[in-house]
Amino acid sequence: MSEIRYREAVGRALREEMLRDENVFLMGEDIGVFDGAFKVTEGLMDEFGEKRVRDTPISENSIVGMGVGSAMLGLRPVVELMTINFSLLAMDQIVNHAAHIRYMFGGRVSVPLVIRMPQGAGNQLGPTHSHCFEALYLHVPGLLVAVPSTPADALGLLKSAIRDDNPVIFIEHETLYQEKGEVPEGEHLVPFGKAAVRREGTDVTIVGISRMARTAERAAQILEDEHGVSAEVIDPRTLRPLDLDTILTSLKKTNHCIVVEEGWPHGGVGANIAALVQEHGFDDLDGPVLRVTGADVPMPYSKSLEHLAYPHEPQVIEAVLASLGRKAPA
Amino acid sequence: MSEIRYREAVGRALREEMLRDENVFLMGEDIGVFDGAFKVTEGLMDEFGEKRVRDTPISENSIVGMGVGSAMLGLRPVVELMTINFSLLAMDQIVNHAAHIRYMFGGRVSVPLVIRMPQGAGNQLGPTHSHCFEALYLHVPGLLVAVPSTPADALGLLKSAIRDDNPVIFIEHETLYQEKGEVPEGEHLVPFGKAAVRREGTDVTIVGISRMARTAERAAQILEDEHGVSAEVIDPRTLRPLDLDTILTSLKKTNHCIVVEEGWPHGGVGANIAALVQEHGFDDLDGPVLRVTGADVPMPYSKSLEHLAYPHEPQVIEAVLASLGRKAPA
Amino acid sequence: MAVKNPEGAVPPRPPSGPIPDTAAATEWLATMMLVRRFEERAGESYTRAKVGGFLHLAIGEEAVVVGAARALRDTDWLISTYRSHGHALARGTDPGRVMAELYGKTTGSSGGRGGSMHIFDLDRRFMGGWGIVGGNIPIGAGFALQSSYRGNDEVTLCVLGDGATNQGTFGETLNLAALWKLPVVFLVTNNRFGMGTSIERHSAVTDLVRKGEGLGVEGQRCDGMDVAATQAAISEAVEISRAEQRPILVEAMTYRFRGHSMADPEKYRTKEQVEEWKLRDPIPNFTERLIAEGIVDKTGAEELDKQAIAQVDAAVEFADASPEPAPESLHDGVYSLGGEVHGWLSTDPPQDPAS
Amino acid sequence: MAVKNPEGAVPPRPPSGPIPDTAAATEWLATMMLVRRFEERAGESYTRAKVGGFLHLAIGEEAVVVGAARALRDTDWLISTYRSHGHALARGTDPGRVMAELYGKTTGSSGGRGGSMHIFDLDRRFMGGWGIVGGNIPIGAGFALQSSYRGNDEVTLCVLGDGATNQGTFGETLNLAALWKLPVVFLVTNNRFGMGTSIERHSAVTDLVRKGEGLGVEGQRCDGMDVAATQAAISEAVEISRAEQRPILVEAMTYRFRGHSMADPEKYRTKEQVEEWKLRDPIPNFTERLIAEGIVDKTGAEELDKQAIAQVDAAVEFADASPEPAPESLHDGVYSLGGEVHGWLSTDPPQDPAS
Ligand SMILES: Cc1ncc(C[n+]2csc(CCOP(=O)(O)OP(=O)(O)O)c2C)c(N)n1
Ligand SMILES: Cc1ncc(C[n+]2csc(CCOP(=O)(O)OP(=O)(O)O)c2C)c(N)n1
Ligand SMILES: [Mg+2]
Ligand SMILES: [Mg+2]
Repeated sequence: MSEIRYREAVGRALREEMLRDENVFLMGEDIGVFDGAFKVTEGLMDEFGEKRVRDTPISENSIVGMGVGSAMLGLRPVVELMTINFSLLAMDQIVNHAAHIRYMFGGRVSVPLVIRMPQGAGNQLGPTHSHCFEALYLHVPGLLVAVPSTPADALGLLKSAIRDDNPVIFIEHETLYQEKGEVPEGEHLVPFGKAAVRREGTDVTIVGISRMARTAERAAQILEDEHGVSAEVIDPRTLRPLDLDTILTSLKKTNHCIVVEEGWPHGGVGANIAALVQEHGFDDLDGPVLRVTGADVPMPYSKSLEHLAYPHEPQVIEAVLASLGRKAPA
Repeated sequence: MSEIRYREAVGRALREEMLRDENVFLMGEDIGVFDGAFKVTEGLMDEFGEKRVRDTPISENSIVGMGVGSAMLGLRPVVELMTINFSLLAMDQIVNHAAHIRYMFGGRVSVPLVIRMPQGAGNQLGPTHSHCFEALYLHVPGLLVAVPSTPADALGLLKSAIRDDNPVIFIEHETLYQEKGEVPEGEHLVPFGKAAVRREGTDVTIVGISRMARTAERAAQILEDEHGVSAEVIDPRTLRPLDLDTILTSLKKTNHCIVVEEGWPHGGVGANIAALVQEHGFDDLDGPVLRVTGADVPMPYSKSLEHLAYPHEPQVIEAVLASLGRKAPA
Repeated sequence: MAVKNPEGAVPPRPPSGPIPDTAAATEWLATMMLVRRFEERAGESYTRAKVGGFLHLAIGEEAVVVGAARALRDTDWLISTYRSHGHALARGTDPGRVMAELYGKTTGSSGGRGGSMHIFDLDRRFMGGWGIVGGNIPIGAGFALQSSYRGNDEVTLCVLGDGATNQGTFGETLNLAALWKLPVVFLVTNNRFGMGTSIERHSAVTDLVRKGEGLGVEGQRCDGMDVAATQAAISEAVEISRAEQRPILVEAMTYRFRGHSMADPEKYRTKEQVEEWKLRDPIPNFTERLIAEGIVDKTGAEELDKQAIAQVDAAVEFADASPEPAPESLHDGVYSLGGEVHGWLSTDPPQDPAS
Repeated sequence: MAVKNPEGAVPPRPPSGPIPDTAAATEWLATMMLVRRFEERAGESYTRAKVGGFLHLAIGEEAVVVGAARALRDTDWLISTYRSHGHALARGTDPGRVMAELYGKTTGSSGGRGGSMHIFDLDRRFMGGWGIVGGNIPIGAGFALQSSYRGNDEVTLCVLGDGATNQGTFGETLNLAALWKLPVVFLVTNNRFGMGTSIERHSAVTDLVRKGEGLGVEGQRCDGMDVAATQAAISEAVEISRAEQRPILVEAMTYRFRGHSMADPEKYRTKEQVEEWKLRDPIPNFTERLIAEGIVDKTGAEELDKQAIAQVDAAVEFADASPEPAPESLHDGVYSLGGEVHGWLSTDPPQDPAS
């Protein structure tokens, strides 16, 4: 085990896979000479050259489309989009094309493409650079969607993503890049569709999405320390496929479920999980699945408003106590 | 009352609003000389001229963007996108721009823009022309989303949409265009955020989205005729705002709720409504909110597969009987 | 709304392209006939509700279709639009499999999932069949990126319409292809209309070669009603692209004789304009020329046409007799299910969490 | 990775633009000084964590900023990118309100919701402040569409960067603007880099006037380090656009002296290149010229600079003293709440369905 940053973990996954397979290459705006807007690809152009680390013009839809085309012929492109908001420019290539090509052509060709991008608030990047769009992508059959929250998962899931024959939406979190965490020494692969139980508990199941898995963990600690509540924290790690079984198993024990996400409330990840959990675990529920979500607003720039616009520990604790029929002390 | 087709109702709304307000104008691919891909705008260029009925090149993102700009300065553009799949090309202008401008600029400017487009399967248009994307749009704060299922609602909601100061995503359904229905004679406006109870009932609440409201109505008739089940059918008509209160009121009576939609299951409209219903009506539920959704596949071309890929009456009936703890006769 | 003829006369007939050897010239004619007969029959099958959805015929444009396919090596890649039956046929895809796709059958080139707009044949390097206008442009450039990356000598021919040059991907991808020196030829099938919008009403610059040059891609125009001229122009472009590793644009001036798709009252053009262009029909004109030059005789030409009809008959028979996709196959092919993908896709049955 | 100087020498100093009357010339200089001092201070406030997010300074580009604003009438519209403090200031927005926006305060030009990238002032027709590269292009054309639709004589000036010419909207919108004859001037602030990517590495055609011409928009280049030349070129473009109702492109050749945003090690260019360009700094050069031509004297120029500093001091004071947005205001402004919008937005409290 060694401790590295999330940013380094992503970079390490890219490097290891590029060394392993020469079909793997990177494309994106300012990923080469500039080392990446968030320095994830630092040093890779020096190591692998301009053929395999390709700086692109600002042309999101076409960059992704060229990724799609080259992937159809067996290359394994990893396209970086600088921020998830910009992925909306490439939505046509991602949904109408990457996701549907395999099915539309009768299963006769695959698209082993990875699209990496960071999302999330916390750096005051405001209403065009701070959103969380995992809910838009998990909706789409044909895509796989990963939302790693630790360096080890960033490493292991990205390596799996690159080796997978399906198009993968790989969503990093901007405020996690500098976070440190333990990472196994050798080759480390994390499979898709396998949730991580971050903390075991018996009173309530908290499902945390992307960065909110970390927030949930911290909230769970406070719940134990200050409220004597034993919370189980689950990080699904991938949203497509979703490891619903691990959530349902936990629910059997706790009978209470809270989903915490940073994105918008209407039609979010939490809505999807809540719908599934009540469908498949209704008899295990002592009350409704509750959701703690980002505010239903474009992300504001102001530091104080931004702070209010996505969940922190107190909101998670409040929801847990409400679910357990207890009130937080005023 | 007179009976007109859904297609004519949309056209009438456009015409009436253009006559009422000279700031209203239309832009879109082949809406003028060609009369619209689905003939919705037939005759309008003849009547209003090329200034107010503007044929555009195939440039979805920029057409919407020009709509956004002209709306910011007080015009009331109605942009037609030929099919909802193509709206993915304009996702940046719709989400990053139209939806967020008002908030991002401190409420100092509005975007009274309507984007109209048809969605849906049934005409074998295959995997690039047949999807349902209302779930992508209802996710986004700043947008309003309408999904009319009758000629009267198409007329009344579109007129409200054009008069509204917010950007509206107005989703028509391709297979409804030739359907006929009663429409009031004079000025007819339908407000946003007010569901229609299509049929009253006491045993189960069925919420039908877009065309599925019609399917739900027919299923309800069969349920009554063949199973002695009294189903209440609710058509929310708009998904943002959503008239949850009407659904919850119905649930208080029926204690069973089914949502029927044509779109994909993961993170769909049904997931959103199911999550809300169990959150706010948990104690009224005798069992889980069930969802009947489109299949989790890109829409196949083959007629037989396409038919399987979206809900019809039997699936609705099956879900209702399952919810009521009864089985459909084999 | 009816408009006046949006352009003046049909372009004057330019000098024809060079005729290749007898076998090749005959094969070009035969292939154009096959494409024509195939599409005529597809149209009939559509009116008999054997074919559904949108059906876009390229009748009138066969010289561009065949000229393009014959400019390529087997190892080159061809990618087209929703108007692509002919491209698949000319590339060698069995007409039965193309027709079966239109019929939505399992034996279709995309297993019945794609339909007319999404024909596909990886073996013959015919790479679709794409329904989103402009969507195929970066994908085609991606094929060329693959060639450049691997250093092989393949060229990609990417077909698009005049209307598609207004899509954002056109500007983006041409710039990228030029910047990265990709071996791709953009073939603009300029039939003067995007659906019902004439080129003068959809493109500020109607000289599409110039439009490409502004983005860094050199190009040339050719007479798309003349298969020999078209084949020569595209061939030259493909070989320059291969040798010099750079993109080139070819604008083929042509015309579609039928509506945009099956339901099209064609109010956007005059009957006279269509009739004028029909005088330049690539099939009779090329037939006449081959007869004049003694390469085929009249009977020989009639025989080729009969063979085309027979091939199409067989295709229809094959399509008709082929099985519908099985209901259980609905979800097949959404994912490539390898080691990494497991867990709960929304269609997976719930597992007993106790187990 | 360090690259060699991606271009050769700094362009030779061309003949300067015409100097207007004394008052105007002095005002141009004063405004450039204000923009410079404002941005220097914004940068300091950023390092003191008073300003967050991304902060993009246009230091070095003031001649383009002021030349653009001074080419417009009050009734014209100006729309820019995320690098737009100067455009707002030159258009007359109170520096206090611009600084307060950077400080995220209620008194900010967007109420603290937009930040540095989204400055906005409808009263002065400064229409933002846009964070998505290329996103402002169709929106600007939409303003011009409004003018054309209403038949008024307003012109829209739409500012974009060299990097933005590769975005799909550039091709799409220029075509549309040309086709529909819209009164819009596209001002490409060509500072030779999109972030860390030099123009030679991001655009196949580096002559951006040619890039526009291929799309049907005529244009001209000007020396963006010379406020008089820039003002003259843009003025001319604006007046042609107004009179002839058509789009025009102006490419202003300039350079940014600072990093792309605050955190930028600038490995993509050499210190020498930056120093060379600094010799062409528009502010001292224009100052010298005005002194040489006897329009201001040295003390007068120093006085102008002092005034600029004082304005910025006041702006910082105002921003600092302004209130934070109230927590209750979080949802304000998402919707325009008129008669039509009611019902259950996700933030509405649930109503008792029994009531
Ligand atoms: C993104 C997108 N927008 C609109 C359409 C609808 N559409 C299909 S074909 C077509 C016209 C295309 O014209 P052109 O590129 O000239 O090709 P042609 O049909 O003439 O072969 C349009 C608008 C589409 N399929 N995709
Ligand atoms: C759609 C989109 N893609 C990427 C970015 C990130 N980004 C911000 S500025 C920039 C460079 C833009 O270069 P240019 O247009 O030349 O403007 P300049 O910064 O030089 O003023 C990039 C890539 C963005 N904001 N929006
Ligand atoms: Mg065409
Ligand atoms: Mg630049």
